[in-house]
Amino acid sequence: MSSATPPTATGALAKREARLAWALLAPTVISVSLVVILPLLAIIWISFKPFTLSDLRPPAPIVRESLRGSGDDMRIEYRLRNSSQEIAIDGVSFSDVLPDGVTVGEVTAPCVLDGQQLLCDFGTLEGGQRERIRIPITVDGDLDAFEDLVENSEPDVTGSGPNVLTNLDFSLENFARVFDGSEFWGVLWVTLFYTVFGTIGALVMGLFAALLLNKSFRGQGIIRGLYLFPYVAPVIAVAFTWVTLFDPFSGSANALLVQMGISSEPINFFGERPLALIMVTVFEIWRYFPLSFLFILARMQSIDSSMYEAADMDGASPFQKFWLLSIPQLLGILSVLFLLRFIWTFNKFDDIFLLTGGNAGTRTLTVNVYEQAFAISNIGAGAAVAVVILICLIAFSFVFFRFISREEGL
Amino acid sequence: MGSIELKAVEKWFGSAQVIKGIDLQIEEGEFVVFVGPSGCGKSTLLRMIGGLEDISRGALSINGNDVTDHPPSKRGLTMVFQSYALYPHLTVAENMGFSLKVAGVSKAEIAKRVGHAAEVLKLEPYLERRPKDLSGGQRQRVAIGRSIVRDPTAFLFDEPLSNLDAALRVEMRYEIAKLHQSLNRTMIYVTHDQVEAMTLADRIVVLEFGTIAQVGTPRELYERPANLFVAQFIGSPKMNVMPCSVSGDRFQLDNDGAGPFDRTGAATKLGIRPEHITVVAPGAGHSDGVVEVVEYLGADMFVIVDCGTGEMVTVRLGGDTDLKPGTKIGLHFAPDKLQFFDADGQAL
Amino acid sequence: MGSIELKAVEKWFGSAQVIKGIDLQIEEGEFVVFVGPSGCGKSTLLRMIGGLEDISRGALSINGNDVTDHPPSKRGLTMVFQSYALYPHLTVAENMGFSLKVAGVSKAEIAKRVGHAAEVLKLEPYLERRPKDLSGGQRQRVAIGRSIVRDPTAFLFDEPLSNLDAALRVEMRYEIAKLHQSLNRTMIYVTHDQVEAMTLADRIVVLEFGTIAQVGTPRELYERPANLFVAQFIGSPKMNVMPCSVSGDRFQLDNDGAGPFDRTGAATKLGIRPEHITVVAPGAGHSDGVVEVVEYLGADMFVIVDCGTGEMVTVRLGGDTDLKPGTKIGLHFAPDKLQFFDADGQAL
Amino acid sequence: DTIRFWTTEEQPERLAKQQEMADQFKADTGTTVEVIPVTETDLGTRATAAFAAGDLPDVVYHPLQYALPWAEAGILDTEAATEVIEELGAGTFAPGALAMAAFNDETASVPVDGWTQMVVYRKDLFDAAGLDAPSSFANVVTALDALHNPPEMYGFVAATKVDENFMSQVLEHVFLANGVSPVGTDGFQALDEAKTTEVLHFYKAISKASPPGELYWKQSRELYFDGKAAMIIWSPFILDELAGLRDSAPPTITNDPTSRDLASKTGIVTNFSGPSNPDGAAWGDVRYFGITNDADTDAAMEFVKYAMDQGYTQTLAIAPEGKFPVRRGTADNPAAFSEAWAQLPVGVDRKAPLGELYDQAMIDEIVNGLDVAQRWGVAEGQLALASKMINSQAINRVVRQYIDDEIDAAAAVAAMNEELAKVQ
Amino acid sequence: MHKGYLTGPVLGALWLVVIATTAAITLSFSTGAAFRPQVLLCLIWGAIAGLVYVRFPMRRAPARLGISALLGLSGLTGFGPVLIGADTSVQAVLVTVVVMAVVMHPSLAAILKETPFAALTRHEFEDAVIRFCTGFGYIFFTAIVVIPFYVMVMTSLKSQQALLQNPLDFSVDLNQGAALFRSYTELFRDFNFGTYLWTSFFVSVVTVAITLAFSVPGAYAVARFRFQGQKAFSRSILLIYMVPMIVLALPIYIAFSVTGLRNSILGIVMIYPVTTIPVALYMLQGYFRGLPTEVEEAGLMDGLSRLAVIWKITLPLSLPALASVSLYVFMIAWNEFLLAFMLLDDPSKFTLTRGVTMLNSSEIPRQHLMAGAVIATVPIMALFLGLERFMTKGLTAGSVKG
Ligand SMILES: Nc1ncnc2c1ncn2[C@@H]1O[C@H](COP(=O)(O)OP(=O)(O)OP(=O)(O)O)[C@@H](O)[C@H]1O
Ligand SMILES: Nc1ncnc2c1ncn2[C@@H]1O[C@H](COP(=O)(O)OP(=O)(O)OP(=O)(O)O)[C@@H](O)[C@H]1O
Ligand SMILES: [Mg+2]
Ligand SMILES: [Mg+2]
Repeated sequence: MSSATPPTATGALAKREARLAWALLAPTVISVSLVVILPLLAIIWISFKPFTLSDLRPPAPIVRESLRGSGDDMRIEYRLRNSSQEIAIDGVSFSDVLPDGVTVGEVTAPCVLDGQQLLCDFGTLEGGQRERIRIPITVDGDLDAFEDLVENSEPDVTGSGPNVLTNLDFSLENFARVFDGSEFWGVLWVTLFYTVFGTIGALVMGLFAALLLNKSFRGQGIIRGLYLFPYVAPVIAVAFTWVTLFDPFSGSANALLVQMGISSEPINFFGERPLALIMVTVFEIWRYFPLSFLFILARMQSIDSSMYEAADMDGASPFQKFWLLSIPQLLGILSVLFLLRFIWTFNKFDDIFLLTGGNAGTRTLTVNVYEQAFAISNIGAGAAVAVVILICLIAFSFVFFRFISREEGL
Repeated sequence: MGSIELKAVEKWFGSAQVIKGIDLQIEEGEFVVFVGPSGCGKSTLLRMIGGLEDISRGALSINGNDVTDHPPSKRGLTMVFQSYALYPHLTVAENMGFSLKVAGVSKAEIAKRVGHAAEVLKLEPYLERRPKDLSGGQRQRVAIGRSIVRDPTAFLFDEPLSNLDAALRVEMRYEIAKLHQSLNRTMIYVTHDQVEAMTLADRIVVLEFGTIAQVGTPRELYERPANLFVAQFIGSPKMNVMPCSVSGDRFQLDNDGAGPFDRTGAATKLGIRPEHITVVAPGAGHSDGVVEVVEYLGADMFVIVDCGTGEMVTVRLGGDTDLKPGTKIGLHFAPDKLQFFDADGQAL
Repeated sequence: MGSIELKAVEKWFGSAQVIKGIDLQIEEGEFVVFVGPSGCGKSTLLRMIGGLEDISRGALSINGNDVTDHPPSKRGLTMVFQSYALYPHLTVAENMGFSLKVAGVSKAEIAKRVGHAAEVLKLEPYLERRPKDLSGGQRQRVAIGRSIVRDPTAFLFDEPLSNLDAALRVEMRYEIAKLHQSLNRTMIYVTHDQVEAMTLADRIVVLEFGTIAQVGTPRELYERPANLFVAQFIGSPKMNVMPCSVSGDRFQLDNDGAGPFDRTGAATKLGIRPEHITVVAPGAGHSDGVVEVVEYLGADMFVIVDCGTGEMVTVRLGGDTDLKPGTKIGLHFAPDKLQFFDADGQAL
Repeated sequence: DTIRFWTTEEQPERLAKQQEMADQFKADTGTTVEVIPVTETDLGTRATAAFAAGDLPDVVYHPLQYALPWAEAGILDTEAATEVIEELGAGTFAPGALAMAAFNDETASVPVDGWTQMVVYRKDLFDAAGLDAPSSFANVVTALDALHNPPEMYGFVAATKVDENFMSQVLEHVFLANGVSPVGTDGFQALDEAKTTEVLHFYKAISKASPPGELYWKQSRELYFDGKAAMIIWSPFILDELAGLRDSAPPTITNDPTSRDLASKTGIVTNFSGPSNPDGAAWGDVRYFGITNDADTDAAMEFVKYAMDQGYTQTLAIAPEGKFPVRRGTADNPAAFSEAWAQLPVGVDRKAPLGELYDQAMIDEIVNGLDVAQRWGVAEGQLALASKMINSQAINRVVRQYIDDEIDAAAAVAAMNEELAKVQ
Repeated sequence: MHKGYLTGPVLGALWLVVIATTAAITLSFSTGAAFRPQVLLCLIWGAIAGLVYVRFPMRRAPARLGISALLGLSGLTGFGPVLIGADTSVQAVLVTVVVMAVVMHPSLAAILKETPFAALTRHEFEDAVIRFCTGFGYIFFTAIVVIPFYVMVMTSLKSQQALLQNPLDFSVDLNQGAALFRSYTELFRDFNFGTYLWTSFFVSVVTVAITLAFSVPGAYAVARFRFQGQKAFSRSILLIYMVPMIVLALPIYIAFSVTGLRNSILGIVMIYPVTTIPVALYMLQGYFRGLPTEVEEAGLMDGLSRLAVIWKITLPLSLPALASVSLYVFMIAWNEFLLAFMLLDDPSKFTLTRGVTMLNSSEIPRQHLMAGAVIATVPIMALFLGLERFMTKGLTAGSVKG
């Protein structure tokens, strides 16, 4: 009758499907790996290198050619410079073809003249070293035209210095720097505070808002739309609005607090420790509660209403229904949301950057990447922080996928 | 303990009237089934009794007390839903004990009553499972168990079996019947399945667009339908209905068929059930027709006959026959089983 | 034109074997119905024929050509889905003409063939509507129309009627039967509804866990089931089965009931259909029992009897009876209708 | 030809004026100048990034602090700058400004203009309370005691926002006033503990008399304009808006945003002294035109020459109150530009010459500040190192810790010395 | 607690605090005058009102109306729930009085409906509390959402100086006509906002187009085809979705610097889609999975190839989803700030968000900054309100993206 083992060959249909699938996926796979995978590898690479912003341009010899003097004392001047003040460049030389109609005087070492072809060889150029080559000449004909001719012809330069980005020198210096002292742990603590409270706050607020809107009434759509505004508006707009609103000297919030007698003098919400951290967390909650609200509402509306009717028949009171029925039902979505939001809040950069620039005790890991890489121009250190973030992230994702495969969906 | 009375009960959804003034008296211990086509208001009526829908007009009393304005929890009724409506995050035992828990009953007492109900419904092995780990029939049993635990005045069932497959449905039907025998509590049961209605009910309430078309025992409804609606609604295959006219003591069909007429009134429709027709030689019966389709169903055979009266006439023959489509035959109607209806559809 | 042959066809989903080597020869113009319990592989088999699933092993030929590796579009078959699967963004006419348009048929020709199909199916008034503006029955008609228009080698139907309500289902069933008569094309029809299978099929294929339990005409299956599975699967209420033993030319039931045995082999189960049992005085029949439940269904009466053999025995009585639960009665089995099965469930 | 010109003067009015000059330059030479505004705080990063990408503009208008670091990093073409200065005549430039940008016998960039930081105070209140002008640590502290009365009146508005240049400037100012410098002729030189402690005490005193939070130029000005601060440290750029000439930064002390009231109540001090340095000092800043190494050198030089010569008055007119000429005149007329400058009207929405707004004595005080203007490292020839120290913001951070009472004075001095020693 | 005569006053007192605070804030923000809720008096007044409302049920309206009216009028005396500043205009005072009375009556009546004076059942008690929380919730959420946007818009219409004088006074003088929008005209005239608007729009639209072109085939393949690595693939989509932008921005910055793509619109247009493709892929595959396979199989049976099925059947059916995804992607691109900030230097190439950052960084008056914020917000809000259905669906389907 039939054999007991599954066939190993793939069916014609399956083969066709797989082939088409890869064809359809290819553009995405290629582009995403180019812009996501490759950079991630790059950042790991860089994190092990002493690499600053200025190293982006490897040291190179720079030659400038100009016509100097007048009358008898005419000369072509080549000024050669090492673009770096520290690093030496090997094998530096340049060559140039002198224009026709010029009579060349004496050429000194390290240059030699071969017909109209000038070749100067400098060997190694030390950091900050400059050379000036003067070629005395006499010119017949139009001087201006000749000047143009001289200055518009570029000499060919050879010689290159070591490129920090591509060589194979690695060091742990960046990581040492990142983990150095109390600063890192401070940043980590701020990140965790921000992430944990931002996430929980947004969930709780979202839950409350969802409870409010989990009934149908006229205008429900409008209110729902309204409550989504904080999330939909550009972060730049709302962040600056908050900064304006809470400005200690001319912000309306402070004026209101003073007027209502809650505070006797203006409070610098975004400028004081630990208030600033609390405020950026509040901002995070404010901006992202709509999202949790949307998801929780969707889940609530998918709960079978007859379950609540059964509870009505069973005599459960409203609070009992909430605690004993709704909350357990929402636990799944809440935990998935928690995990996802946790990761996203952990990754958040824009908000804090715009609100406080990472000052007043609000520097999170992501802001630290920016600070290290750009404010201090130490890309290597920035990359090291980024690698720390990636490691955290891998840990989170691991938890996430273990969880989500159990919680299925979303 | 357990009598329910509806007085001129109405239900309006906005300006749409869904229940149009229903009076009904349900006796203690009675098993009443609401049937009717989809959308006729069965569920709405049941939910109004249960307190899940407001009663727009009229009054409801249970055991003689007016409970029209009481919330569901105060009416002492329980309800079993079509979708089971179990609490998915609670175990079977917790599901069944939920109503006691919210009422603050002691743990020991809850365990005792849940244990008892589980025994009745043979649910003991599953008490620690979650609903999602149960089969459909088991879930429905848990839902019933949840009701039993509360020891209610009356049970309300809203199409409890329609999510189950055929075999299970039959089985659960027996169980509900036995439950009614043993508990002897009032039960109100909504279904659109005739077989359930016929086999379970002490009395059937046939609803038609929010009004009661007929109330009676299954046999009354089958044998003496009060109107065309009930006649056609009850019975499967449904009653054959042919237009007819009456002259004196004879009725006359559109296709020249005729027979004796022993009622009073102006009959415009004649009804005869498929099993009350026998096949005879052409011209020898009340009507002639041509066989359209012969359906073999094992135990029975349905012959669909075109008598030229518009609708097909279905004849049920026990066992074998050698009729072929296209054969011309005569149909004889059992005279004492003929039903006549007037222009308003009322039985004569 | 229209013969289909399956040779040792198997289907594996990963390491799970769903179709376990099926051989089947379907003749031109035949109406074949696949029935079987849920999950037995009916749909999978149909989809393999249609080309929507790979055939893991074995071969499929249509009109003698091996099409095992052909994509659906090259097999010349059409399929009607349970969910209708109409294109929601196209009108009825466009839905029906879609396959022709894809094949590059001229507009005039499309219009002609769509018009013809619409006429056959009485869909003319709806040609410009979208599927969402149609009733369920109309949608299913459009789906069938879409198939007709292509004039296919064979029609495949996957439970086409199970989303319709009971009355409509009966109606559409007649239409499909008539369609088969008039088109005279091969049709393969999957259903889990016995009535559909019995009434429509030339031949029924009963599937059991990916294998064929029996192939035959409806009458063969009902009257001479090849095994216990088919015996119990076909017929409603289902065949009563009782454990029995054989000694010489008599069979012996567990409860002392006994009777003559005229087959050869070691029967361990006796089967008798409810309509082949008559009620007699206690001791006068093949077995005695106590009435458990009496179900009145109008035309029939089902008496559920506890004979002490484990399962209840259902007896179908025509018309009236005055049996009460608790009465002790005797049951007489029509001797020529008895079925016997051996320990493997094979009929003797 | 097109050259690109980065400028930190990015307010629209000022941009417009620069564009105007660029247009004239184009009319004269045919070279188009693209004027690109760059926020001053971003200038460092942007320049480094552009250098890395080989995408530097031709000319950059930059403050002193970048001159030497950029020259060292290879961003600036010092030869070109030197050549420009020579062609314009080194003698026509203020020698101090040239000295500040001296780099290996050359000048890193071409000095354009300068200003000195000053203590701006409420002369009316000081007079009423019989206080001396806040020209020394002691005077300031005395005045704080008399006038600090929050929230109606804060004694001072000290800079406390660590990452703002403004804090570096104010701190350097205060350190200089007491004669403290982190650099000596041989490079890093540990801060003198005693003198530094005096500075720290003073700074804590003024920050305690300031509103809480992260403060920088913005809050200083807002509070002072609102009549809620008795003293602030600011640049002369405040002079026009103080007189109600600029609507986007109006004095709010009265209801009339155009009022010159506040101006008349204000006094200023440029030379500021601490207990260990009775002579005092002023903090000065000079701005430069840097020609970059990626530049079209000739066109860039041409443009700089133009802006420093024919266009110089216009360059200064961008904001005369904060742009004192460092090129005082031409070879022919050594005072040409100083004189022209004195006539330039200040203000944005309304205009008036400075002389109309303030008494001559005060204007003299402002202008003469430039003569005593100092910066760390200038005298010692270590400006580059000092700039790096400042740019590292180490001093700001430690001082902030100190005024937040997180560490004591000795620890603060030690911490600063440790951090500064690391800077190379 | 489960006694009407306790529940009523407690809820009444708390509710009055809520109303008084709301009224004070609203009036402060709209008139700039001084209003302040008097918490202690609120508690007392509210308790009295609550008691009256439970004591005198529906039929005895006069007592209820009386206390509410009294409560409103008390505002005039200085012993009312809201203390009104001395120099407040008469209209504002009257508005306060009327609003307090008019709002108090129906809201308190609603909260305390069906709350008897004596013992409460658990249901009655909890229902009252829930009605209180609901009222509070609506006020609270509406306030926190509306206030920032209100401040943003109003600040953009006022002059710096007026705001500095009274940061609470958001009233605008409508008589000044077009001058009201001075900040906006200046932004468009002097700050190139017209160009930024166009650049942002262009970049967003191109991003949407590229994103769809890549993600539709990809999502279909992941959703429909069984092939090796399909599961790993769906997961890695989510994973990519979780990489923080700042981490990617760093190497991208370097690469773009080296290749000269930094500071160019081309670079932006190249990089934006890559950040949105994973999102779109994730959303679309979810949608495609939800589409009935039968319709596509019917297409296959009707003689179409797979690609033709996608083009002729799946895509037309997915139009609503495509709309949602497009809107969502548009929103992401429009709101994107980090990359624009890091990659664009040159004001002639700025996107809107980058342009707004520029407004923050100098001595530009605040109303300009807020006007910039409004300009950045309005298009996306208009889109959102106009296509709320699609947008909300896009949000729910896609994303948890931050
Ligand atoms: N909440 C509601 N609002 C408006 N109309 C309603 C509502 N609930 C039910 N209806 C209408 O009331 C009528 C009766 O509904 P009901 O559910 O009671 O019918 P039913 O007899 O139970 O039907 P079914 O057999 O399909 O369950 C229907 O026409 C339905 O559309
Ligand atoms: N894609 C699949 N992957 C794995 N198993 C499958 C797949 N499709 C079907 N099966 C399994 O194959 C078996 C047969 O499925 P099939 O749908 O053919 O049953 P069926 O007889 O049509 O049932 P029903 O009457 O419920 O439609 C089932 O056990 C099902 O779980
Ligand atoms: Mg119903
Ligand atoms: Mg199937």
